[in-house]
Formats: sequence, structure tokens, C-alpha cells
Amino acid sequence: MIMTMVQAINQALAQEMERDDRIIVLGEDVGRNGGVFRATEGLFDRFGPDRVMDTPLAESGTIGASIGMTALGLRPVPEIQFMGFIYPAFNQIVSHVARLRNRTRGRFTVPLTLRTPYGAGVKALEHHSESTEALFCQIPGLTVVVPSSPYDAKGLLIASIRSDDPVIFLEPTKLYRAEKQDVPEEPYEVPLRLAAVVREGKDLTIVAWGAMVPVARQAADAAQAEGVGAEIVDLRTLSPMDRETIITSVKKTGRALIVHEAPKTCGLGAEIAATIGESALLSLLGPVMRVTGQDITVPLPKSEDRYYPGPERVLGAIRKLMEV
Amino acid sequence: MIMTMVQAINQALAQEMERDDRIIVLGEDVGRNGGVFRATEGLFDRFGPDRVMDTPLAESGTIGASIGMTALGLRPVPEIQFMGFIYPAFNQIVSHVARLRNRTRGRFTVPLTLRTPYGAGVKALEHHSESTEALFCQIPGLTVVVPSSPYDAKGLLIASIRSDDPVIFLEPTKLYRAEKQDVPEEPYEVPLRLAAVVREGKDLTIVAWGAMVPVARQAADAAQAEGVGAEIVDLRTLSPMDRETIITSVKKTGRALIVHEAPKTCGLGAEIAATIGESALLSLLGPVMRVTGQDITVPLPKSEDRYYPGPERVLGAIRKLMEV
Amino acid sequence: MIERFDPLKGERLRILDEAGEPRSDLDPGLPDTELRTLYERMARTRAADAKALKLQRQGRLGTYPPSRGHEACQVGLASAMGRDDWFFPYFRDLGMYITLGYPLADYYHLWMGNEAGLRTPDGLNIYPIAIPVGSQIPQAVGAGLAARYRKLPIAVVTTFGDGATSEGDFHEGLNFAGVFRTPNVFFCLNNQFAISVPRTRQTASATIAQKAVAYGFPGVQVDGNDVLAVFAASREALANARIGGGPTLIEAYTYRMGDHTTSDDAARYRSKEEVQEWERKDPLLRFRHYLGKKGLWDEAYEKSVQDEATAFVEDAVAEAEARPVATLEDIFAYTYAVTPPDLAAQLADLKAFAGEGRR
Amino acid sequence: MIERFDPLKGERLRILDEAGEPRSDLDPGLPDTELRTLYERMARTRAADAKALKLQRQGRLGTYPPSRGHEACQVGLASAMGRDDWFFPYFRDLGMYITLGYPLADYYHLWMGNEAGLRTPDGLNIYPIAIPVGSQIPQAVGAGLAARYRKLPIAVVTTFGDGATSEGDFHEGLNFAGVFRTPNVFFCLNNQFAISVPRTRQTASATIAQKAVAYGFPGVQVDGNDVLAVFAASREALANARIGGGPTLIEAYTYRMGDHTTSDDAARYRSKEEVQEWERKDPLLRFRHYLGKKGLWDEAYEKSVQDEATAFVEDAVAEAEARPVATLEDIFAYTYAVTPPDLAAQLADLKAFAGEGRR
Ligand SMILES: Cc1ncc(C[n+]2csc(CCOP(=O)(O)OP(=O)(O)O)c2C)c(N)n1
Ligand SMILES: Cc1ncc(C[n+]2csc(CCOP(=O)(O)OP(=O)(O)O)c2C)c(N)n1
Ligand SMILES: [Mg+2]
Ligand SMILES: [Mg+2]
Repeated sequence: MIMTMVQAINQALAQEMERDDRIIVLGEDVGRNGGVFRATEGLFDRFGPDRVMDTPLAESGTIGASIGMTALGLRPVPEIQFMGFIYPAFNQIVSHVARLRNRTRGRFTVPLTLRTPYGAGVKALEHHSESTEALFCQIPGLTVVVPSSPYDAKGLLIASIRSDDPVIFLEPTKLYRAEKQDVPEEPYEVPLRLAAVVREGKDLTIVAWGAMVPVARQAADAAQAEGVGAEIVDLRTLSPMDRETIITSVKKTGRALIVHEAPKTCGLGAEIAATIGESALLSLLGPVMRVTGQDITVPLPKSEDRYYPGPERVLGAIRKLMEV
Repeated sequence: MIMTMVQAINQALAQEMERDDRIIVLGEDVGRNGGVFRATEGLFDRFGPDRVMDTPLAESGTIGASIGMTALGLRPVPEIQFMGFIYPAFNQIVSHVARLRNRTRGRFTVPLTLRTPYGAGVKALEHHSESTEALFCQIPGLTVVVPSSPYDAKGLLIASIRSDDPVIFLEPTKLYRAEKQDVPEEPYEVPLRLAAVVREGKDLTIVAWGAMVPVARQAADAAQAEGVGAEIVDLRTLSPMDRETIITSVKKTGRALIVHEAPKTCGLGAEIAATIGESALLSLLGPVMRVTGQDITVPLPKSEDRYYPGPERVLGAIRKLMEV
Repeated sequence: MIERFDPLKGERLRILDEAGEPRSDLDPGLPDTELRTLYERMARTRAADAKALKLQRQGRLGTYPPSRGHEACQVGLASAMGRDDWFFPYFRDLGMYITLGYPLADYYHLWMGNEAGLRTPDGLNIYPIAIPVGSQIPQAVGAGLAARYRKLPIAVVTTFGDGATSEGDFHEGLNFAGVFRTPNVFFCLNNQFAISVPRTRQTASATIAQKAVAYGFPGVQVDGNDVLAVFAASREALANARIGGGPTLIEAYTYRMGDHTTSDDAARYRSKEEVQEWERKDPLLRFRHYLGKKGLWDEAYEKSVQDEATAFVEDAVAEAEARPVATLEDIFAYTYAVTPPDLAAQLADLKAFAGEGRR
Repeated sequence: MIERFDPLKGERLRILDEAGEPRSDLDPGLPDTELRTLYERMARTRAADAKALKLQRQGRLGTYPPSRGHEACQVGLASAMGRDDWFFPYFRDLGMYITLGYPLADYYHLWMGNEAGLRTPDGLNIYPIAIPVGSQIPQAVGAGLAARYRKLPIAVVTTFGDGATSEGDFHEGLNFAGVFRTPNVFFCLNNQFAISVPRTRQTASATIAQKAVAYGFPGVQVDGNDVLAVFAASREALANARIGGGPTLIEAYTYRMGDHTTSDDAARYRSKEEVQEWERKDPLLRFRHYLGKKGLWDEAYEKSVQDEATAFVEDAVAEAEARPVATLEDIFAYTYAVTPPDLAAQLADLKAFAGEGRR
């Protein structure tokens, strides 16, 4: 069926809940209201208030409660309303979600999937455009996933829910309704920890994820017109990272460009660049480049577009890379 | 006077409080008890309970209250008892401390200095050995400082307190009493945003900070015996980073090794490696290497030593680097 | 007066009933001009709010949280504040801003998503809007601590919704305030909803006011659609704070008449009947009845009030829309006191791609 | 029984006075063997605690938070729990662990800083110790939600100190519990200090029990040095939780007899006299008086109890010390369900430098 990403997510949730009654969806406004982006629409009517729980306005409480549910074998799928509101739950995530398997030598695991809208796109107030994935990528024990298409969204979300590890599932708000795609009706998994080469090219490698994948595509198409073949690696699982796919591509092309929305400094791009430097230095024809958000707070909506990488900035970087 | 780092910190606090009655020290057990590491010893008796405030056990409340104090012109110096307990305050730090200057176009600034013991060394329970500095280095608006000696501790802390920007001041617990040094009696500043070349060498550059500086020194001395001259850059201010000093050194030596306690993935070493790759690629004789903590939760005390970089691992890396 | 209304006994402070009839023993005894001022501020607030919604629909303003129904809360509270008091707002505080003299153009500007509207004018003790729910509460307490330390005879006010009372920051802030007896007034606009979650699912305590029991200071529930009740309770709590009497929690019992924000559709989670019932409790209507009874309101007065409000609002819109969007320099200028070289370089790079739209 | 003691009226549930004299209308009427079991558990707890302190001084165990003074709280509560109930501990819970049947060797192991002691034995419903204060509270509520969802007739217990009540997580957890009427028992060991901060500076509420008013469920203060009172209150709260009656907050009023941890020196912040006064309220002493009056205690019995406790403790130490330190493989094995290649590579690298000590 042709559907948007938010529909694909909704379908994944519904199908998994149908399959496994240990799955509980909870969060602010996920119930009767169906979520502020309608990602949980219809679930409340279908599965009832015990499985689709409107929580009080308390992120730490919500994640803490989700953890406790796993002690008795449930598999909660909490929603944080926007990534900018995940910080009150940071202690629960870092100190407990990520560590409980280790702390109990595997007796207790935390198979929760924390979903949250991520990145720019809705042009709402401050804090509604956060892309701080690197905060989570550096926490051992977490799996961080970002889909870039409706198909991947469904398959990655199902794989995340079925995973016995805790997953931070970041949903690019910009892509919720940007593109429709044919998505299989039946449940399927897109494997975690595996990047995808979504465009082949021989001249340079672009590593991107989420809403930056379409941006990279646009730039790559423009570059093609200039005779440059850009390969695009869609990271999909940001942590643990599929370094092999990145390195293989860079070894082939000899040039690397990383594109992300987050600020440059200590963004995930740094880790990717460091990895390339460690493992493919001799193949590099020039420096690894990063096209990213700026090292400032995300500006208010009127200036938001000037902050994030767009195709033009990516194309500019491609041209620069091709000069060397 | 010859003193330990914790004494130097204590003296810096006392002298600054003496100089400026807008400075308020607050936190759990900082008052009558003088802090669990005695960093605030004597301040309560000297400045009284209004300036040295024992707070309720609430990190978010403490940092939130510190922010509010700045609205009325105070300059709070909150203490978080261990870095592992900073996470409940993460929202206040990321959403407010870092952003208020920007959010108000400079009308309101947050000149607070958040002190917290950092890194391994005390062999206490879980959560008492955290070195998650990279979480803060990626937040625009924050300044992150780590001293590696009593002298620097005093000067950097005074500079931090006097800075109009918010500073996350991380005190390596391992160094609190490890080394004594002659520290001038009078107040002085060690400038922020400036790394120091603390050992010169021509063959390779080691970038380190905090408790890894002495480790790097030991390794460098051992390497010297093998005829290898290692230059050590003590970063001191981790963010905003003094990239120039790093690049200058790497351009001179042609080899770079980064040593930090934090897990490797998305640690600050990634940003440094990426920076070197961007700005000194052509000078590099081999890949930039990282010797770091492992990508796991810090083990309990009995295994702690096996987790962090020690001189042997650093020396091993030096040898490897020198092979290329 | 506050102590006469015990939330644990289900008591609520109300001065005007729905017909605008006052309880004479509680009437704060404001002079006529001040009564009219209260009304005019409420009228301005309603007009400015309606305009914001209109602008939003026309694409001239971003996502916006309407204030309709809260005029008595906002105007009653802000009118009781003094020039030196401090205010730590949440995001649904239009009447507070208007009453405290914040330029409406700046306020619109912010919701238009333009950085240029972000700076609180000098001299106004208003901290910026806190979007993360409840996070301003401990900040307000810190300001209270600073006021106490500096021996300033002022109060610090913070507003928040019923939903915010579930956040840890609410608790940590109020607990600090109790321990240090800070000069704070915690003002909860209990408007029965946090987006779609009804108050009864937000907390099992019968009232929000009674939560003060956990912090060792008084809490009171007032009728939030009765501007005199809000004013009287606020005035007392503020005065008490200023003289070192410690904090107070005020729960204003009210209703959010509009959607949560312009992105919300409240019809999904509440009934028309419920909304209509609250229409009858409209704070402006009630106060108009009261003024009428006192001979302070007639059609001619109403018209002049509305005309003035319209002019006030239109001027602000014109002013806000005349201002240019923030420059790139401006966007980069306030991250640090002194911009580090990296950031300057990023700005320079970005300017190479300058112009409108995403690049 | 709980409802008869209103914390807002300053009432505290106590069954045994300091001389061990019971209030007959409240005596839970336990059979003699069970009374003796309570005593024996308290004695074991005290012996195991003293041993941990000794091991710490000898460098055989790491930083340790002593439990002396809390034996009645811990044993009274845990003895009221059922095998299927769940427990979310804090870090000062020795008597809970001993009573619930957690192997003492494992418990020592943990405080010895050895990963090998981290795994809760299968079949015991005990979540790991939460070091970040208060963070286990919402987790306990989540377990309560799960129990409710699965229709299990069980209760979920969590313990915490007076200091923990200031954390946001305390508030968020209890508020959730009130809204969803979860089967939780929140047990606060109010031992008058959070490290150096006295209870009176922790919160301005007269009691901790009264904080339950904010969450819409009952709270009660009990004498935490009276094992019968703790047992009786816990039993009632647990039974109520199991049948869907909702949560209860129990404040056990007690005193931390020792230092906060072995790194602390309590003499810096409290007087000898205060400590001595509480020595007289010793929970073991009080219960011994009670047993004596019932003819259940004499010197011979005491000796057998002490001998048994010593043997129990020494066995555990021997077992704990005989176990090897965790291997490197073990340290890396539990980060993910399936170890990613990066991490496997890190382990391999590290093994090149293997052996003892920092490398
Ligand atoms: C920490 C945090 N979580 C979630 C949100 C999203 N959000 C914005 S307003 C709101 C509801 C607020 O309800 P209430 O406190 O009652 O205030 P009201 O909107 O009713 O005035 C939510 C959930 C947020 N802004 N901050
Ligand atoms: C979030 C957090 N902040 C600070 C600490 C450090 N700390 C450990 S115990 C403690 C005091 C706890 O007091 P209380 O809750 O009364 O328990 P008690 O130790 O008295 O049993 C503190 C501040 C911590 N472990 N976690
Ligand atoms: Mg509300
Ligand atoms: Mg305590």
C-alpha cells in the first residue's frame, strides 16, 4: 500500500501489538488523541487504555515506568513527544535503560523502543527541531535507529520492537509526510546495525541518515549532471555503527562527505570521520568533509532553513571534494 | 604554597568568594560537611549559609535554582556530587544554561560554573567514575574545562568563575590528591580556550586532558627511552576547543594520538581526530589513533583499572604509530 | 484570606459568582478606574489572542497556544504584581505580557519565529518563555533565593499549567522554596487539560492546591474565571512573599477554551457540551456583569474598549511585520560572550551560501 | 489500621514503646516462631553489617553504606512481603536482602566491586540496587503497572531515604502510581539525614508521610525502630496493593546510626548526644525487651542467635572471597544481546594488554 512514513510507523505499531500482547504503547497524548503527529492513531480504540496509555506529563516517570514494565516481561514502546523533551528522562536512559543488562549480567534486560520525533521540519517553537542523536550514540548499550523512508520506517521499527536491546528510534519529522512509498502490508524487519547503499557512485561517498538522505540525493543528482558519481550510504542504525559499509564505500570512492543536521562539533559525523581516518586513510584522496548544522542553538522557524544543510551546501562540498 | 588539586580548588573558591559577593556556592553537602571531597571545606564557616548553601537532594532543582540566581545578577557555583549524578540536571543544562544568552539576545546570561568530580579514581560504586564530557562538548553555549594539575585547577577555576559564559568544570577525582605542586597564593587566571603544550617532542603529538595527562607523560617518558619524542597537548578547555594548538603540533610531528577515559565511540577523541583529518591531512604520516576507555559501562572497582588507558596501552599505541 | 480556604476541604476562593454578584466580605475594594483597567486588560488580551490565531491561519505567525479563557488568571495575577517583582513565564501567558507592559510587537515576533523578538526589553523583569514544561519553576525559585540574599523586598512569580505539576521540576522547585522560604508565588493555571490529557488523569490528588501540603507552605484554589478572586489571592500571596512570609501555591481553576495550539484539534478529546458549559463562565462576561452592576459598563464604554484594543493590536502587528528577519550574524552572535574562531568560520562559510531558503 | 494515623495531625504508628511494651489493640498477633524469626533476621543483619564495615577497613570490601539502626525497617518490611512480590531497592537495604533470601555472598561481592556479584539469582524478584538517588521509584511503579496489566495479585515495594523524596523521580513515580492506582508500597527510611543534610533542611513538610496528600493515596508515618509497627503497616499496605486498593506511602521514622558510608565522617555534622539518644531506641534492644516479656528471649537464646549469625556471615565472606574477579570477556559480554564487531575488536585489543592492574 502507498503510504507516508507516519502511516508506516502506525501500521508497524498496530501489527506488532496485534502479534504480541506484551507490547505497551505509552506517552503523552498517545491515547485518545493518537499522538501529536498521529503516529499512534487508532491504537487506543483498538487495544484499549491498558495497552495505549496516556501518561501524566513526566518524561522521567514515563521512561522509568517503562523500565519497570520490562522487569515483568513487558515490551514497552514509550513515546517522547519531541526529541527536545527527552532530556528530563536522560538519567533514566543513561543510568538505567542502557546499563541494566550489564548491571544484572543479563538477568534483566530492557527491550523497550523509545520513539521520538526528531530533527527539523515542523517549524514550531524552540526545542522542536532537535537532532542530538550523538548524545545517545555515545552511550554503550543503546541502539540508535533513524529511518529515511516509509519502507525502512516500518521494517526498522518492527526490528527495534523485536530487539532485546533498548532502541532509541528517531523519526525525522520532516519526512513524516514528505514522501509516499509502497509499503508491504505484512510485517517485515529491516535488519538493525546494517547501513544501506541507497545510491551507487564511484567518485565519492556521502554518509547521511534521516532527513539528510533526500537532501544528499538531490545534491547527488545535481552532481551527476556535472559528471560526478556520488554514492550514498544511509546509516539507518547510528549505533552500533556499521563501519564496514562506510569503509568499503570510501575505499572504493576515495572521498567522503558526511551530512547531518546536528551541530558539527561532536556530532556523529566526527565519529564517522575518525573511523574513516583510522581505517581508510590510505585510500583517501582528500580530507573527509562534514556538512552539518551550525554550532549554535537551532534558530527559530524563520531562520531554521538557513541553519540546516540543504542540497546547495552539499553540492558545494561535493565540488570542493572533487577539486582534490 | 605546595598543595593538592583539591586544596587549589578550595583556595580558588575562597578567594573568588572573598572578592565578589555575588558568588554563591551551592549543592549537596557543600556546606557544613565541606563537600564529599572537601573541596568546599571551610567556606561555610567563613561565608555563612546564605553563600554556601546545602541544597535538598535534587540536581535539576539545584541547577535550575542556579540559573534563576543569575537573573538577579548572582554568579552561582553549583556542585554536582559526582558526574554520574549530573544527568537529572541535563534538561536544565541543555535547554537553559546553554541557551539563555541566545534566547534573550544577550539580555540574560548564565555565568555559572558547575563543578563536578569527574572520571575514575575513587573506586566507589557504579556511576562514580563517569567521564561523559563529550555530552557537554556538543552543546553550543557551554564551555567545558578540565584541569590536570593543581596550578591549572586554581587558575582555570578562577577564569571560569569570572567568565560570563556557563562553564562545566570537571575535576578529575584521580588527581584531587595525586600530586602536589607549588601554587601561587594570590589569585590568577589560566586563560580559557587555550590548550597547553606541556611536553615538547618532534615525533608525535599526544592530545590528552585531566587524569590522562600524567598517563601520557609516563608513556612519553618511556617512549623517550626508546628514542621517540612525544609532544603532549593538554587540552584544558575541551569546548570551545583550541584546534589551532593541536593542528600546529600535528603539522610539526606528523603523527597524532588521542588519549581519553571516556568510551571511544563519539568520545571527544572523535572530534579531535576529525579536526586533524580536516586540517592536517597532508601532514599525517599515518592514521590518527585513539586510546580510550571501552565502549561499555565502566566496570566495578575491581575491574576499573582494566578499563581505562594506562601508560602501557599508550606506549603500545606510540610504538604502533612510529611503525608507519 | 488565603488561609480561610482549605483545599483539603474542597474550598475554593471565589468573589464573583457567574452573574457577577460579589461576595462583599472578600471584595478587594479596588477603585473604579482600576476595576476598569482590569477589564480593559482582559479585553486587550482577548483581542490580541484572536489576532494571533488569525495571523496563524494566514501563515503570518507560527504555531501558537491560545489564551482564551485565561484572561482573568493572567490579568488578575499580573495586575497584582509590582514593577520590581520578577516573572518566570510559561508559554500561555499573553495577558501577563500585556499587563506587565511587554511590547506586544515583540511578543508576536517571537511567535512569528523571528529571533529579533527574543530580547526582553531592559527594565522588564521577565525571563524568557520556557517551552520545556515545568523547567522554569526551579529557576523562579533561584530568583527568589537571590532576592532573599540581596534583601530585595520583591516577589517572584511563575506560571504553569496543570500538566506541569507532574514534572519533577515542579516538585524540586516547590520543595526548594519550602526549605528556603523563598519569596515565590507559584501560579498554576489548571485549565483541565494538558493537550489531550484531562486533569483527572494527570494526578489523583483532588486539587492541585493541596500539593502545597507536601512542601510545608500554603496552597489555595481560586476561581480562575473570576478576576477579582485571582487578583485578591495574588495580591495577598505577593505581599506575603515580599515581607519574608514564604511561598504560596495558587491553583486557578479555569478552562482552556481553545485548542492546545494551532496544531491541535481539541474536538478529538473533549465534548462540545463541556466547552459550551464553560463559555457561560467566561471571565470577561462575568466581570462585565459586575462592572455593569456598579455602573461602570455600558455599550458605549464597551465600544471604546474594543476600539482601543483593536488599535493596540493592529499597531503591534504592523510593527512586528515591519521588522526584518534576523541576520545570520545575529543568529551566531549570542552563543558565547566572545564568539570562538570555529563559530566565526562557520558563519563565514554559511554566508557563502547566504540568501533566503534552505541551502 | 493505617488510616487511623493521620500524618497531618502528627500521628505516628507505634506498637512497641521503648521498653518493649506493646499496644495490644495494634499487635499483629504473630506466632512465637515468627516473632523469633524477626529477631533472628535483625541479628543477622546487624552481624552482616558489622562484618562489611570490618572488611572495608581491611581493604577487602569497597565503599559501603552501613545499615545499623535500620534493622526493624528492613526486616519488618521484607518479612511482610510475599515470594511473588517485587522489590526495587536503594543502596542501604542489607536487611531486605537477607530477609528476602538473597545470597549474602553475592551481596558482599557487589560491594567488593566485583561484577560477578551483580546477577540477581533467578527466582528472586529483586531489581538491582539503584545508586542514582530516587531513580528506582518510577521503575517500581512501572512494575506495578505491569502487575496490574497481567492481573497478578502481587505488590511492588521500593525503598528510599528521606533525601530521595526531594528528587523529581520520587514525585513523578508517586504521581503515576496515584493516577493508575498501581499496587505499590513506597517505603521511605527517614533516617534524618541525607549524608550531612538533616531532614529539616531536606523539606519543609512536617512529615514525609503527608506528601502522599499530593498524590491522592494514603500515607502513614510509623516508628521505624519498632519492627512490629513496620511489619503491621507493611502487611496492611501490601495486602491492600495486592487486591487492587492502590498504593501507600510509608514513612519509617528512624535514624542512621553509622556514617553515611565508609567514606563519610558523621561527626562533622551531628552531635554525639543525638546519636546516643538514638542508641537508646535501638530496634534490636526494643524487640528483645518485648520477646523477653513474652518469655521468648534469654541469654542462651541470644548466644545461639549470635552464633548462627556469625556462622552465616563468615560462610558468606568465605564464599565471596573465593570467587575470582570477573574476566575481561565477562565485562564485555552484557552490553548488548549480541556483541557488535567493534566491541569484540576492543576486547581483543585489550586482551593484548591483559593481566592485572591498569595498563
Ligand atoms: C518537558 C516537556 N514535555 C512535553 C512538552 C510538550 N507539551 C507542550 S505543552 C504540553 C501540555 C502542557 O499542559 P499544561 O501544563 O496543563 O499547560 P497548558 O498547555 O494546559 O496551558 C505538552 C505535553 C513540552 N513542551 N515539554
Ligand atoms: C542522583 C544522585 N545524587 C547524589 C547522589 C550521592 N548520594 C548518595 S547517597 C546520598 C544521600 C541519600 O540520602 P537518603 O535518600 O536520605 O538515604 P540515606 O543515605 O540516608 O539512607 C547522596 C547525596 C546519588 N547517589 N544520586
Ligand atoms: Mg493545562
Ligand atoms: Mg536519609
